[in-house]
Amino acid sequence: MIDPAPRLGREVIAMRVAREFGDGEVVNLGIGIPTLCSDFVPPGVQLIYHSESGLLNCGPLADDGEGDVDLINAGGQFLSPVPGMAYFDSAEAFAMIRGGHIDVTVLGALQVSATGDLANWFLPARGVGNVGGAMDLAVGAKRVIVAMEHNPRTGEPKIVQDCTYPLTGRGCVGLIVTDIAVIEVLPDGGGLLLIEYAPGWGVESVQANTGAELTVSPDLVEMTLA
Amino acid sequence: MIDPAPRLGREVIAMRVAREFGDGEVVNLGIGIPTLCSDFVPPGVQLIYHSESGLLNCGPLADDGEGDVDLINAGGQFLSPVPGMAYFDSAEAFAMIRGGHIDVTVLGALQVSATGDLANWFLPARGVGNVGGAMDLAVGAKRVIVAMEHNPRTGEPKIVQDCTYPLTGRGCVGLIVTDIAVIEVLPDGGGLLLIEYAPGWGVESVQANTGAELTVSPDLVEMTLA
Amino acid sequence: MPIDKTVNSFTEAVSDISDGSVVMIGGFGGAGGMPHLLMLALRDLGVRNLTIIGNTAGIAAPTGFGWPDGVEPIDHAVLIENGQVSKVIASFPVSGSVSRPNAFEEAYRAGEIDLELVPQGTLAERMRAAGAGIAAFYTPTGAGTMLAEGKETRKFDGREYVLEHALYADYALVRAKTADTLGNLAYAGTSRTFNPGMAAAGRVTIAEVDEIVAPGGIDPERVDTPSVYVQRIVMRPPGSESGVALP
Amino acid sequence: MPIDKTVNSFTEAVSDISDGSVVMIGGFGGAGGMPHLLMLALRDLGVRNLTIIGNTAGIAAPTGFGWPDGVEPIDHAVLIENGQVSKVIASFPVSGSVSRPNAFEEAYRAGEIDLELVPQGTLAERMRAAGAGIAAFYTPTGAGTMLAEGKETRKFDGREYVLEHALYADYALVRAKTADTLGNLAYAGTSRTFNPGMAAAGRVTIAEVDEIVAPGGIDPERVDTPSVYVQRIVMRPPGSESGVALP
Repeated sequence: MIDPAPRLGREVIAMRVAREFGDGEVVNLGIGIPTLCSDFVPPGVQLIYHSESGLLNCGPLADDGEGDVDLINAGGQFLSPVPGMAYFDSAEAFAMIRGGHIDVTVLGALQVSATGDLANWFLPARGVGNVGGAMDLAVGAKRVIVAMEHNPRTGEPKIVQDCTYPLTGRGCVGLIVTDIAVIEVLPDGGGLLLIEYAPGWGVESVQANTGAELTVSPDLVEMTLA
Repeated sequence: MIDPAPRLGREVIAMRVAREFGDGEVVNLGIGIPTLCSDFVPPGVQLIYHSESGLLNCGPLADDGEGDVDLINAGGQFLSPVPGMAYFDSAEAFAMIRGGHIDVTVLGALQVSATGDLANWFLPARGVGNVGGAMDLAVGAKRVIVAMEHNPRTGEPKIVQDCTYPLTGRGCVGLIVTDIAVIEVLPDGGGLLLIEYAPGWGVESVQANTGAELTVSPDLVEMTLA
Repeated sequence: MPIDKTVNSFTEAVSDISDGSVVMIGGFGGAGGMPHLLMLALRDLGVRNLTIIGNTAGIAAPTGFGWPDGVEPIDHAVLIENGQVSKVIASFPVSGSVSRPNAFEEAYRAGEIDLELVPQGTLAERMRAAGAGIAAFYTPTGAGTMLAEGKETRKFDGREYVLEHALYADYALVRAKTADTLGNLAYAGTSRTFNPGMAAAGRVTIAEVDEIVAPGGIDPERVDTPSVYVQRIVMRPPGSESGVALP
Repeated sequence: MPIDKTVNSFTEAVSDISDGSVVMIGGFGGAGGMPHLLMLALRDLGVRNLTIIGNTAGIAAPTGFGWPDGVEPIDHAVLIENGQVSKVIASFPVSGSVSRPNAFEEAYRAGEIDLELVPQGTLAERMRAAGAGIAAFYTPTGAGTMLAEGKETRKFDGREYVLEHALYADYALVRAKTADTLGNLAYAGTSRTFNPGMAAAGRVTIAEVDEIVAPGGIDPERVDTPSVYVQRIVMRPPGSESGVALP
């Protein structure tokens, strides 16, 4: 099936995710599209960023050449400081995650299942992978948002009935934001609820690119970023 | 049986215990006679004191009226600071104990058994008691030394075949220093070895005041504090 | 909006604690590190049937533990004497002196209060487990003693360990020296003790502090309790910073 | 005698590490918080069949992770390339880029190195358990995934948890900014990460530091790793404090 309209860019996915953040929330952003979300936080919303590298609160990426090896994010990028930070060790960084003290995490995914299972760490073709903090975030954050392209370049669905890639966590995903749709994962195995589609897309075209059945929300709307 | 000679004072017990400390050791002293040991550390021996109140390294008790409510020992007494201290919380204070990072603890006792079981926290007659950090120290310190009077005022033995008071820990005591003797607890249920007696005392008079059989060390000597 | 967790009064800070709440109370037992004014506000609130969790159950009045001479102690006893407590979880619940019982011991003997006695390190570790999302852990402490009776045990490398469970609270009342408006806390000296563990284990953590500063007012290397663990902060009146001079 | 845990050279600091030792290597993966000179000394020592435990297994060379542009990374790869490592325990062992494998991945594919992959939080918690005398604990992380295969699981309050065990090392090589002669350590910024946990989990902990000060030179409130966890300290040559300029 040919796409009925262009897919959204990575920045637009990040922009849509950023509208989910509530004022004062503690947020952990994964590598890739999730990292971009910090550029689009709505005015009036102050967030506290958490990083597995052992910090709470931080500024934007440091300017080129200004990096300090003692101030990095979980992706190894250099950050700039802000007032009101806290540093701590890995045991504490993950105590915060596992203990339910992170309000929202945004993660990339290889696959998400109809029950919210997440697979995002292991490519079977490679045979070896990095788990990093993904499994901790999947079980620990109060809300897990997946931000990803709806399909890989090869076109097969990433949203599937059951994940075929090794799992990161079971039933942990709450919301999926992609370049063609926004889909809620209903609790207790209630399945997937299509709540928004990208401009020019619709129920059929999103469903055709999805490997699990979508329930259509009575409040279904075209995605806007106003 | 009438005592053959005076029993030693509390300070002398503490003095004898203090000779057990090795240079550089990390030491936790319980309340009572154990606290006195810090007054008798041999010259040339530097110790690091640990307290359950969340500190490593400290000075002597603060002078009257000089106390700071934010610098106390586990007995609630005010301490004076020294250079090279570290403050930490209770989880860390007990991680150090349980994790085997304390070289020696000196504790009081109600009873010690022939296999080194320790009972030092609960008086059945009272019906309610404080466990505090005693059970953690009993299992965690690399070496547990009991410092106590050999018999209570009522005269019955405190060193017994089996404790009748509720236990603090099993098989944890390594050395018993009393006002009439020094007794080693042999490993693996090997029993009690009398290694020193107070001036004017001897094997028979110590044994007569003890509720478990003492093996006599071939190196048995009169206690000296030179 | 700039985050600011300050509440303006001790009364307001504790106003949603209700009958039957489980409340952790910070500190070691003496004056330092104890949330005196939150306890007084909780007493004035009058809610009952509380479970209180702390190192002691209020031992300062009979013993002077950790209090300067001549200062009237304020501790858990204010709640117990007011009949608000139905259960205590503590390691050092009673006075060190048999002849000088505290309010808890009298209520316990009268059958008015239940006690769960927990070794001090296990108490601290159970709080840490709650804060860290660890459901349970195996500790050697207490193995073979009456405090392990009825508990699962298991041998690892030939040594016996006791299974202990995470200990949560509905509210944690903690005491720090300094807070920033985000809720980062720094303690003073040995007044840290149970406060960080309780802050992490409490579903709602309320911090009584000597001073509130803007973000940046606490060195980020010196934050002892990071802001994610703190929901409300409330400042003691000027002049009571020493920990003992109270209004 | 005044306690002084200083040793005078990196060579001496690692000299008793032997074939088959289990060695923790501090840091997160980038330049900060990593004991570069201890790793080089261990390489020069030449002992083999090592198990190394770290967050990564040396990912900086192919990816530049956490290293300034134009600086040649030094990390676990120096040991792996030298054929000294038979097993790795890590959460992030390989390069983030499939097309740029690190030394570990090549050795792993060649069947020369075993891997125990551990979720990052579980890795940190297993070290903390070792340091704290906790034999094992129940964590929700990894439940229902291939990293829980073969492990005991148990439900608490209807949720599945995995039993994970304490993780010890014969030696922990850590990196701090400042040590005092007693062995108290203070770290800088995000270079803390796994260093405190490893310091506590190592039977012999060796700290590579930028500066060594007299007792009192570190604020007692700011000691991140108390001295009981540290057996040896060794100072980097002046001029390499930034973490990257090496002799």
